[in-house]
Amino acid sequence: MGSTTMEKEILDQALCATDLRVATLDGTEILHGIGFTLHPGKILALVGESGSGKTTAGLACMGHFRQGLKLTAGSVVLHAGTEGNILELPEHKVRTLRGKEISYVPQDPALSLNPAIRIGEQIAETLRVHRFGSSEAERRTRVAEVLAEVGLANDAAYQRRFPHQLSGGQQQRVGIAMAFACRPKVIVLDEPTTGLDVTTQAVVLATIHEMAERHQVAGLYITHDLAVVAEVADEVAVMLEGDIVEFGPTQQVLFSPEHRYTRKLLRSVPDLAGKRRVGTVEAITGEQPLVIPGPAGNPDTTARHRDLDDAKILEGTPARAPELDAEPPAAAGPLLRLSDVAMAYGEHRVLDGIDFELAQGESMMLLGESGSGKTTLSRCVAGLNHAYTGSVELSGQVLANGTRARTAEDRRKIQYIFQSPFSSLNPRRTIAESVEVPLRMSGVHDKAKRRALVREALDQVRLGERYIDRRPGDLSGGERQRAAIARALVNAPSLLVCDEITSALDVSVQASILDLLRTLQNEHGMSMLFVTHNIALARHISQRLAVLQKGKIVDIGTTNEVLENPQHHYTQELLANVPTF
Amino acid sequence: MIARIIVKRLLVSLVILFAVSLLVFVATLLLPGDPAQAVLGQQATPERLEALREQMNLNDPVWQRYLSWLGGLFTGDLGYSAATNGPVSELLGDRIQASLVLLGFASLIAIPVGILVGTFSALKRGRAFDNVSTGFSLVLASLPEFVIGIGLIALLSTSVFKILPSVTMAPPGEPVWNFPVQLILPTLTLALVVTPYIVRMMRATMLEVLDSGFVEMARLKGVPERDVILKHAVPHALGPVAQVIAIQLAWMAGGVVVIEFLFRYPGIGQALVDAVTNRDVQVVQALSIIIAAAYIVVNLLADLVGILTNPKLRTEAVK
Amino acid sequence: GQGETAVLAAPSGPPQRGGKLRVGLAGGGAADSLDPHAPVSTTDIARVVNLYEPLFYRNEDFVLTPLLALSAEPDAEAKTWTVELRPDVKFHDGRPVTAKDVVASFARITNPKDPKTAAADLGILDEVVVISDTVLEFRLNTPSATLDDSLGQYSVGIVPADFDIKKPIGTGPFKVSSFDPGRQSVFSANEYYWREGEPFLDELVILNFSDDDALINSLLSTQVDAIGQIPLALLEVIGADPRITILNSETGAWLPFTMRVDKKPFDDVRVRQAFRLAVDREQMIEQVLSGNGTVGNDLYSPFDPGYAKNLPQRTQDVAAAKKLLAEAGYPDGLDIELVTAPIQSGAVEAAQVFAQQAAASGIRVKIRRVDSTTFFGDDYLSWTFAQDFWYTRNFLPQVSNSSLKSSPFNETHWDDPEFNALVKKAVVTVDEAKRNALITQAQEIEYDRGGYIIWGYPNQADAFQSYVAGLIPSKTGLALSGFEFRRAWIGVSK
Amino acid sequence: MSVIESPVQGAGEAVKPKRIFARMMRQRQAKIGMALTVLVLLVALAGPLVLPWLTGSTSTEFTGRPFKDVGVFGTDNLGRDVFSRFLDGGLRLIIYSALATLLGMVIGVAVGMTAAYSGSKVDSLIMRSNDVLLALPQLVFALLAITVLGPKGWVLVVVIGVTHAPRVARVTRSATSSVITEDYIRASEMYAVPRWKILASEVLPNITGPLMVELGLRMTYSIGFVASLSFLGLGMQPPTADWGLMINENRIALVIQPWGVLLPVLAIALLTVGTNLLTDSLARASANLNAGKN
Ligand SMILES: Nc1ncnc2c1ncn2[C@@H]1O[C@H](COP(=O)(O)OP(=O)(O)OP(=O)(O)O)[C@@H](O)[C@H]1O
Ligand SMILES: Nc1ncnc2c1ncn2[C@@H]1O[C@H](COP(=O)(O)OP(=O)(O)OP(=O)(O)O)[C@@H](O)[C@H]1O
Ligand SMILES: [Mg+2]
Ligand SMILES: [Mg+2]
Repeated sequence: MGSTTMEKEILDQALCATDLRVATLDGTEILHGIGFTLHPGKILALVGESGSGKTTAGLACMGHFRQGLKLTAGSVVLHAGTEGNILELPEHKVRTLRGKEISYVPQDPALSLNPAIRIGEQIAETLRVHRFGSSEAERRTRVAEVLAEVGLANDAAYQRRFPHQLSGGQQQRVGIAMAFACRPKVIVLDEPTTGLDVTTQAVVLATIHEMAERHQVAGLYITHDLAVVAEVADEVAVMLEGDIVEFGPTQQVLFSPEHRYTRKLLRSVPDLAGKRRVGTVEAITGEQPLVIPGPAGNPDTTARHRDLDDAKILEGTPARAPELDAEPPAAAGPLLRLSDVAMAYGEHRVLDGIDFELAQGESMMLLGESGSGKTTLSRCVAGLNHAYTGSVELSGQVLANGTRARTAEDRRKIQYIFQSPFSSLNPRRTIAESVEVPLRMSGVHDKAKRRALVREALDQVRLGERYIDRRPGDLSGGERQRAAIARALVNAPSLLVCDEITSALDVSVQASILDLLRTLQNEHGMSMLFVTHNIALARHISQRLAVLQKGKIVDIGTTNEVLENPQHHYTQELLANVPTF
Repeated sequence: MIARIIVKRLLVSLVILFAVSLLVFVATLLLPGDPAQAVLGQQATPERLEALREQMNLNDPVWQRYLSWLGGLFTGDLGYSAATNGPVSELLGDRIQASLVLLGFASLIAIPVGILVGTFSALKRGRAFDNVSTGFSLVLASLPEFVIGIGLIALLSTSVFKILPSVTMAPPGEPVWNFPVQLILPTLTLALVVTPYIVRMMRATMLEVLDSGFVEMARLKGVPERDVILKHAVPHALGPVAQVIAIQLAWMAGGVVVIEFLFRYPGIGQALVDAVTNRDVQVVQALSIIIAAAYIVVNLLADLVGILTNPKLRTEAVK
Repeated sequence: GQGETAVLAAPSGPPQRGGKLRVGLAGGGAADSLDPHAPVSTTDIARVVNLYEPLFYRNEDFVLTPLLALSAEPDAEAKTWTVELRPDVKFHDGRPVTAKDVVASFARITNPKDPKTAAADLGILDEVVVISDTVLEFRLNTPSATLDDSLGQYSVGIVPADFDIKKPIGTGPFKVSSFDPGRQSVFSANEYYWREGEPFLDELVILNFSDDDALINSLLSTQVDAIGQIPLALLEVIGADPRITILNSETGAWLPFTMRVDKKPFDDVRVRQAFRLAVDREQMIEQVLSGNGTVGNDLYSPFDPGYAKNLPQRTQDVAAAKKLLAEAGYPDGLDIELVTAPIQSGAVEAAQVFAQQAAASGIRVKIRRVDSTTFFGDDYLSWTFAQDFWYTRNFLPQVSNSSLKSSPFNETHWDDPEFNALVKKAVVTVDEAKRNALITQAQEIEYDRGGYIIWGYPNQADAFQSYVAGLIPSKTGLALSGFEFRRAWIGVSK
Repeated sequence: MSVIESPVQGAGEAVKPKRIFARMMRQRQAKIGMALTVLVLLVALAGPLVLPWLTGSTSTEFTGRPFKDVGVFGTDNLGRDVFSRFLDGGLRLIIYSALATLLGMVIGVAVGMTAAYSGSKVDSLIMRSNDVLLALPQLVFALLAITVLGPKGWVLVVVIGVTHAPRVARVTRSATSSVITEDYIRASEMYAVPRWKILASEVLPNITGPLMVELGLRMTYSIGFVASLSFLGLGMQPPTADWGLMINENRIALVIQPWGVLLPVLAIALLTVGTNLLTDSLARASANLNAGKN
């Protein structure tokens, strides 16, 4: 590159961070000297799994370090250095820059908006402290303007709302409005769409994109969602344990990754088309080509080698469990049948006449946006909600409503796995103690026998001997979820109800869990009700797909049928909003 | 909306008060000794005793006595004091006033001081001021109140500096606040007893609030530190602190006997001990109800503060 | 008016007129009253003494002295007493005291529907008859040679015939300005008072305290001018303050342990004797009273002319006590519960000292401390082993209060035929020497077999600011010169 | 580097009590608190054993006139050796306070957990009754109970314990209701584990943090309450040596012979400061553990 381009680049840059090193107060380094440059009107995505230091890096750009962290080296310079290294400025000087020159959109708007102050006032406050505009009236106008820009209503009544009177997506847009209020040059967005459903996410992403473009703002977009990266980012930096391991234009990083970690990360991302195989075990949803398409549709050879290697390793694994063939599922009628299941919390009808059947050995995905009643429905099946009406039949027998009213055998057959592995295992008990509870309750009194069964179940979920006496606190999220699955498996159930069991986990962990479930289905012919709001998983786990909206099943059929020919406009909208790359 | 919440809490409070009245009535029935005998003393003749029993309705069935007492409460008739041979309200009127004065002055000192010191402590977390104030409040909170009182008397009244009167002595009929100098020591003692709790709660809540996302966000917005604290942090700490203050106030209303003893303060605490030892049943009952009512009122006030500082409670439907 | 200008030396010279005396006293409560005939608490007594006057009174040397009477003479068989009233005595409202008022006063005291404190003592009184404007006859149903003593109690003050408790009127040196039960009373000088020049004070304020500490603190911080009854242990220290003067009076008041002679184990006289021998009286005085008291010999009424001085002083004798107990069937000692209450300063302390001393003789005392109301409650007079407190009294009045079957406060359930006979005879014996001889004999019986353990007579110690003058020691056991504030005066204008 | 599933995830929620304890003891104030508490406990426990060997007199023997400078710390209101009484006077206070605290905790925890676990109707019934007890003036309750039943040890323990219970119940309930929504409770429900067992083995271990804090607070309060009752003459029976009683007996002589008051006051203050420090650092330790949750 010539020197002119270099200069142009320097003039072009909105923020330049170099050699950022951050450590905890007791000396553990969290960022090991990372650096990046932001350009006006461009968005740099910072990706990496949880705990890799993304937030820390983003906040460092603001000259802010969380309690317990300190900067050990590095500089952050704003547009060509007029302010010098902002990390060396005194606190009150940095304050004058924050919100004005460089602003921040937090991960969780629910926590970051002051619950006691009206949203209009919160935006106006930013304007006021930075003396934006010459009069209060002018600032009021700006508040209305910026609210409109993010696509919110901007009348006085709306501005007088409190944060809790807005939905999550609206809260997040208020956060964005606040960040853009003073027309900053740089904006740091910390996972602004995590926790939002796809439809809302699409709107928020569009807003961000448009705002950055229109005002020529440089953006640092922190996320772990690669699909989102493909939507918004111009450049991508991949972080791993405090280091940037790969950096480049979006297209290059996503479609011809160089670093092994990036490739692994990419491979874990499920796609709606089901073209990539997530994990190593085949799903029984149909054959998938082991191909990851490059930017121009050319096979990506680097990745391919790895996958082919993986496939080789798996050659010994049979596609289906042999006994499954021996015992045709249709013979005994459906394993599970729901007829006219309905449920209401007080006035609020959450389930409204649900009917469906599930055959033995079949896996069905239950899809729906947040609040559509997925959890409620799956808990009715598991007997955790007993206030429902209608009937749930297992192998032709109507089940009692609550678990306590069901027989031990019924309880054994249906097992439920909770969404959050951080909450479903008692932190004070060892894994073995938690896993053996179902055995204890179904009358296995022999301690040695219980231990043996527990060990077997842990083996099934690929958690070895060494986990048996640990406590959940010593396990990663993925490991915990495996332990929770082991608890469900220990009694050899015939139906597994999984309620968004991967949504709290990183993509790579999600991949391994999906792997595990597929193996179980293959080997033991277990039926599965897989609840999720992530439609991209559909082809990776289930043969059938049911779409739930406002307590009603609006679309049901085989996965292919529904995905290719959605009947209900809600399903169509969902499909349209799924970010892909 | 607020009105509805308040009305609902008021109703619940009334029910609680009613239950308290029942409990108090039953409990006082258990007091040994004959109230009539207690009034008339040893030499009383059986006829006199009988006459007084009749006069005090001691011969009626229990439930009837309860109902008439309860009825009296509603009409402001607190009953009849065995000790003074007069209406309880007459006996207690001045004392309630005196207690309220003490309580008022003490909280006037304790609440602002507690909130200020607590806030500063939280802001200067880990620094000298914080350590000193945390240490002080810890020690003060650990000392029984009479120890603090005795210490102050020795220091300011009788031994080291002889500058303040050690006991309260208003002539009859004159309210205590006519003698402000005499109020200093009891007020100070009470304030010293109460302040540490407020300091500690304020500090803890402030620490939590200062760590919260919206305070961090306010800083990231460039809001000056002073505004961050005054506008964003402090209002959030007030709700929980109001609860602690309420508990402390309620305790002050009924639990300052020791302090009243020490300073000969003419409040209800002393009247209570007196009434129990004299078996002055109706006074005990009246005082219990008054103290319970005070407890309920301050708690209601604290809830109100909680509701006012939390728009979520303010705007959401009554649960 | 904090008395900053007060001189440190005690005032001397002729009494000065004017000023206000603020007196702090422990005790009293919401039940306080101004009833002349039913004083209960110490503060009641202080008020009664200053508002009302009986016909006779016990002066500071415990000598019976005429007050509203000039004289009282019994007839030969002591069945009728003739009392001559002091002339020119006026009530607070200026009306003269007449014989009719005296009759009404005694009618009020002995009203069978509402008998007052002295009613039991005056049970012998048949009627009071007006002879002339200043002469009355007290006619008795039973002869009594000591009626004048009964007329000399503070609870038999003379009040007008139309006395109303709401407007309390008497002949005392002070009259009521305001009264707040359990808090304080304000009295002002009685301009009609019959004693020349008295009272010297313009105003007297009596304040109730429920706590000794507060009481002493109020004196030290000059919020009161005088306080009654300070803990004897603090005497020296408080006296060491140059601003404060101590009034230390020997008294005949007593703080006995009471053993019920009709109940096990005290129904055996040897047990009673053993208990009496178990006490180290000197140590009692030392520990309980810090040395401020006189050793007792298990006898009351030390100032009675008939007091049995001849009896040997009983001292601690552990061996003898053990022997007596063994003889009574307690070779291994015995367990006993002692009921005590803060009925008087020193009571609970005495109980503890006794418990410690008695252990040596094999008497294992378990102290049960109750509050005063419980103590004087339903079980009062039926405790097997307890305590009590009595002010100074002469023998016969004391006996009629506590040592006869008919006595209202016979804590020991004492009912000894020989003793009764002697007392009965003494009561009607007008000749003083003979009567005293009989009293001595009766006391010897008490000494041998009685149910009281009388280990000593505590001093009465009061303290006041040095600028207060006119207060002198009094043997009555009542605080602060027997509460006779008529003679008190303030030495320096404050 | 290649490990995807590296266990980087937060250290997770509170784990073994042992860890809390270790974390707690790492703080300076916990060490001070421990030292103070142990010191006072040692005096209280060993005190009665070294009598009269150490001081030359038992706690009820007379060594001189009241309030004199005889012996190390002088004499008390009855002329007994203050030091001997001090050494003999801590144990009962501490035992009573501990028992009262324990009683209050047991009742409060049981009631609070039951309320939170039973949900809506039962919950509001229990909590409203709790409010009634809270509104009932404690002192009235204590005075009445002691007047009716006499100032016996068990009465003190029960009275104080019972006044603690509603407060403990409140704290327990709020702690429980945040645990009760956790999925591992639902999981136990799913396996039809008996309700009492869920409370005992799933809920209880997870609310020990706030409960320990409450325990410390209640202990402090118990000590103060027992001492105050003695101060008002309603606590221990004489001639028992007892710190609270000593303060009451000797406070009139605070100026001339302060040791009779100072020693017990100091001991009580040190003990409460000590337990408070421990409690505080315990709270901090468990807060730190929870902070690592994210
Ligand atoms: N205040 C702190 N004190 C000590 N360690 C911290 C602190 N904040 C974060 N860490 C540690 O620093 C590392 C990076 O944290 P950071 O929040 O930057 O990660 P992240 O990539 O944003 O993760 P996530 O995707 O979960 O938000 C983590 O291991 C975390 O445990
Ligand atoms: N205990 C409850 N009381 C009242 N309403 C409830 C309760 N639990 C759930 N709801 C409501 O029922 C509806 C369906 O909830 P459910 O948890 O089944 O949704 P979901 O589809 O699982 O959503 P998500 O994707 O957010 O988990 C929501 O509107 C929710 O607010
Ligand atoms: Mg983050
Ligand atoms: Mg759900």
